[in-house]
Amino acid sequence: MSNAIIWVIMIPLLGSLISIIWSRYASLIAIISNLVALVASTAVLMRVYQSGPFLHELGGWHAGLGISLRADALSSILLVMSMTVISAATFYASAYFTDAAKRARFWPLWLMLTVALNALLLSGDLFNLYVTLELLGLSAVALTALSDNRAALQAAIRYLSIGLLGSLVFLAGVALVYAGYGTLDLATLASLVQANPLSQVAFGLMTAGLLIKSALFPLHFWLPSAHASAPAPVSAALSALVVKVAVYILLRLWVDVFDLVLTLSSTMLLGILGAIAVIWGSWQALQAQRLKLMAAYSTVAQIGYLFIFLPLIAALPEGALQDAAFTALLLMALTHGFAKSAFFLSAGVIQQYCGHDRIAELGGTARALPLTIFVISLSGVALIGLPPSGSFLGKWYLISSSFQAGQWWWIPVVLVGSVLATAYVFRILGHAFGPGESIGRVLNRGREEIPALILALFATLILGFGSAELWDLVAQHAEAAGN
Amino acid sequence: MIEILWFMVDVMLVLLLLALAWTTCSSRDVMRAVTLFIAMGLLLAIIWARLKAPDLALAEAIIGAGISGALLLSAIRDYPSTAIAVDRSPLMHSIINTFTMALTIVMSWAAWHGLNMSDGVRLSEQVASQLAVSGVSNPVTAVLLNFRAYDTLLELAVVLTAVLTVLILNDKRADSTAPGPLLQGMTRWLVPLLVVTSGYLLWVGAHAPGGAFQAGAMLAAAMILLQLAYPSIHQGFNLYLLKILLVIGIFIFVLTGLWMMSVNDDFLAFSPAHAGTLILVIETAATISIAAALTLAYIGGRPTGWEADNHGNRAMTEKGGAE
Amino acid sequence: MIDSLAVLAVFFGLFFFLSGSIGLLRLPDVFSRLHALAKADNIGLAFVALGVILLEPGLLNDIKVVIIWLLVMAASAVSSHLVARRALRKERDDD
Amino acid sequence: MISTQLLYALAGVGLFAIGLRATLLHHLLLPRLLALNVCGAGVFLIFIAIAYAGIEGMPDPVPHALVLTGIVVAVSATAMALALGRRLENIKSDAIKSEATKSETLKSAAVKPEAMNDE
Repeated sequence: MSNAIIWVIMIPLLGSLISIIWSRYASLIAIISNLVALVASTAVLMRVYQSGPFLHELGGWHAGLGISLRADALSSILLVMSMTVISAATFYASAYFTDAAKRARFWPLWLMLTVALNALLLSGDLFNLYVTLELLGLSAVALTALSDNRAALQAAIRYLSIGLLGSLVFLAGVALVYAGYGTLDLATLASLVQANPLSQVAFGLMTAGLLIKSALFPLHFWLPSAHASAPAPVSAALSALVVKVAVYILLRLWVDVFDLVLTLSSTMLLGILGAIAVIWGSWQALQAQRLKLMAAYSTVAQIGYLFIFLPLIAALPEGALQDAAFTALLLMALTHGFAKSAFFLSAGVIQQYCGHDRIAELGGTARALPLTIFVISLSGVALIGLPPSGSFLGKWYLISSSFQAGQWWWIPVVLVGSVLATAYVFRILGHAFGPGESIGRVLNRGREEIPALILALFATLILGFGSAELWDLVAQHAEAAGN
Repeated sequence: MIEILWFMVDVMLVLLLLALAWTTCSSRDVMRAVTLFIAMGLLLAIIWARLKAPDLALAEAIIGAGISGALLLSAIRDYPSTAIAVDRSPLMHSIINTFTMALTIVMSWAAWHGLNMSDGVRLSEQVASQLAVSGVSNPVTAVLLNFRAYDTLLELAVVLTAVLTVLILNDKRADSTAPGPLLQGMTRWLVPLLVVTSGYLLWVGAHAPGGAFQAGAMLAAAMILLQLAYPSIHQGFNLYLLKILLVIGIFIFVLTGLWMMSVNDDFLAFSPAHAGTLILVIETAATISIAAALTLAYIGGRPTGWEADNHGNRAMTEKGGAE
Repeated sequence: MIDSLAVLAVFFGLFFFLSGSIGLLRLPDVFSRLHALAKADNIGLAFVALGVILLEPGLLNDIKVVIIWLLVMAASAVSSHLVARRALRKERDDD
Repeated sequence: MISTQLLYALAGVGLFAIGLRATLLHHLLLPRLLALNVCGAGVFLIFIAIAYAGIEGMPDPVPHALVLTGIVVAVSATAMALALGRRLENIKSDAIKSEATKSETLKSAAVKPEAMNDE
């Protein structure tokens, strides 16, 4: 069923087109197309799980002339995660937008964002990565600007100009690669690339572009205002998926194509930037006055954790240890995806029903919105990395592999980061359970709270206990990459 | 002897281009910057023609200088002042300058390496060998609509996303004051010619420079000229039809791709026999979509009544988009 | 013989373009600049077109070149009229 | 004499650097947008310099298609940025206008309740 890889991209695209024409039924179209795409993405994952990575050569052309879509362990897992988060946020959004005009505007762009995410995760061609990055950037900016107030528009404009600059720097790297190696297909490039000055400069440019897109520490200034001022389902997708997908491309380029080019010192630089991001992001999250701003800074911190893994993977010898570190990286990314989207969705519920999301005035929300606060605490567990959650395993392997690799200095960073994370999560819960009469009666808005609950449960329980399959999937990926 | 002459022409073109780019980026008045930008777009079109890329020369002239220029010029009116103030500290100035100088040197060094490393053939032979099967004889259109058709599909999605944002954010710009009879006279002559030329460009794209994007942009230029000369021209237009025109390009592309997937089990795998006709169908739909999109982008926002749901239920009045 | 005639025509046309540009730089206000630019460039283009026709025999090309020349003349006439009209209205608003 | 390819490739790198410098320098939307377009034109010039194969030779059509896609993407990004800028300016001018009207009506009518900030 190699066509599932096409349906994953084409169903949301058709859904987006139809929702422009029949804007009255847009919510229904969006829910149906996202669910069908979710089923198709699990079909892709099952196929990869049983018979290994597979290729779909578009247009029947091969050997670099045409574009090929590639599904392997790394991309199919992230595909299923992003489709789950998108489907949950779609249910949430159908109840979240009360104003009909705004709802009619939201759906086409939301489905276009899904198309961009899926197309980017499955793409196997450098220029195609540029086009999907551009589509992702534009639809994310459009959705951020949907909340139509001054802060959102200023954040959207800064996000757009920085995003365009990142895409152009990435395209400059693609141009140099095409100049030197004469092909754009990642698979053929993997065999051609050697460590010569051209590859280093080209990969440097591509990394710089992707660092802008994934908001690593010095280049993260556009993220907090954009994620905090966007509507709740949009900031859930932005934080959980859009920044993570840029990290995915960096990983794919590095592991599959440019592994000879990368020196240990450059990964160490990325690791140090990641460490600063962890400390600085968590510290800023602690200072934040608003829930969504805190969640945005915590995203900056969590992205930092992913980059700490890079020097470890580069230093560890080929084989079981490196696979363990790689799987832990994947696990951290997945857990953060689920936990952060659950957090943003419940922050949206609080914003809508208490009229504000200022943390200091959250008194009494625990009594008024019990399920929402429970979901926030669950996702807090996953953000901190307490035992039942996937990120506990992730941080555990981070610490153990930094022992094995002899780079002990990452351990204090992880510990300080986790302590700060505990601080800012309990600050919220403290205020929420505190005295105060924000709304008189107990509210339960099933359609908005259940999706957030499911995502939070994914982050804590399913990824915590059920991550055994992840290990052999990545081991299979390692063999595929090895031979 | 000829090489030296060509080299002198090249050096002159390159110096002029860099000078125009520098003055565009460092001018202190927006109007002057946009005018210089349009001039740079036209010069770039000449450079594409010099580097034997006629398709790009057409596209740059129509889209790069024409449509972008029109968009920028009409956008200048939105801003209160046209002065450009650069409030960066001298330290920041020097950091940025040294950083860009270093990057220039590194990239030129890498570009020099890149050009020497490859034998210069890259993908051109593969394209030439498969051209006969691709259904068109213009290699650029073959790459755009057959070998890398998926890129073009996503690119149409990018255009649609951009135009959706324009429609979502603003209402239509107020109609400009009635232009003189001279412009209306010229428009009455020029618009039919533009429409015929864009049809020609669409048709000729199969075997000579041209194609969907240039034709669509030229059609949009005709619509913009019509809008300038007769501001209230679009009152009677059926908005539901306009939405369909916006979406038709990608719709036909995806349906043909899926149909081809069911016929020869690869998405967008045109069977050589009728690849030519299929590509022409897709190009026509893409031209219409691009023309509609760029015209709406120039108009600047939602035509009146765009959000009113025209499915018979007039009850849903348009509740003022922005609270 | 034909080629030397064509080169002569093109050089003659370039002379007019040069004079138009000098007029643009030297003349004081908008209206005289428009006057210089529109006239000199159109005549210059006529001679360059003549040169191109001489260099490239073939009826179809010649017709296309003439159409190009007519269109450029129409466009420059209308645009200089609009620029002049706006400059006039701006001047009337200022004083 | 350096080859035409290298001359235009270096011109492309030059354009890219000029555009990058101006993008980092300017704060306002319009100058920054022009700078981004100049930056994009520089990358496109590098692509086409790569594709060039001499006066007589057939150029490589793949970069031509890529740059055509790039030009269309650049114009749609420009259209979106201009729309965002225009919307922001409208909101700013509305705020100033409502500020002015509010100060006048402060004395007479009761102040209008703050519209609920519906995200």
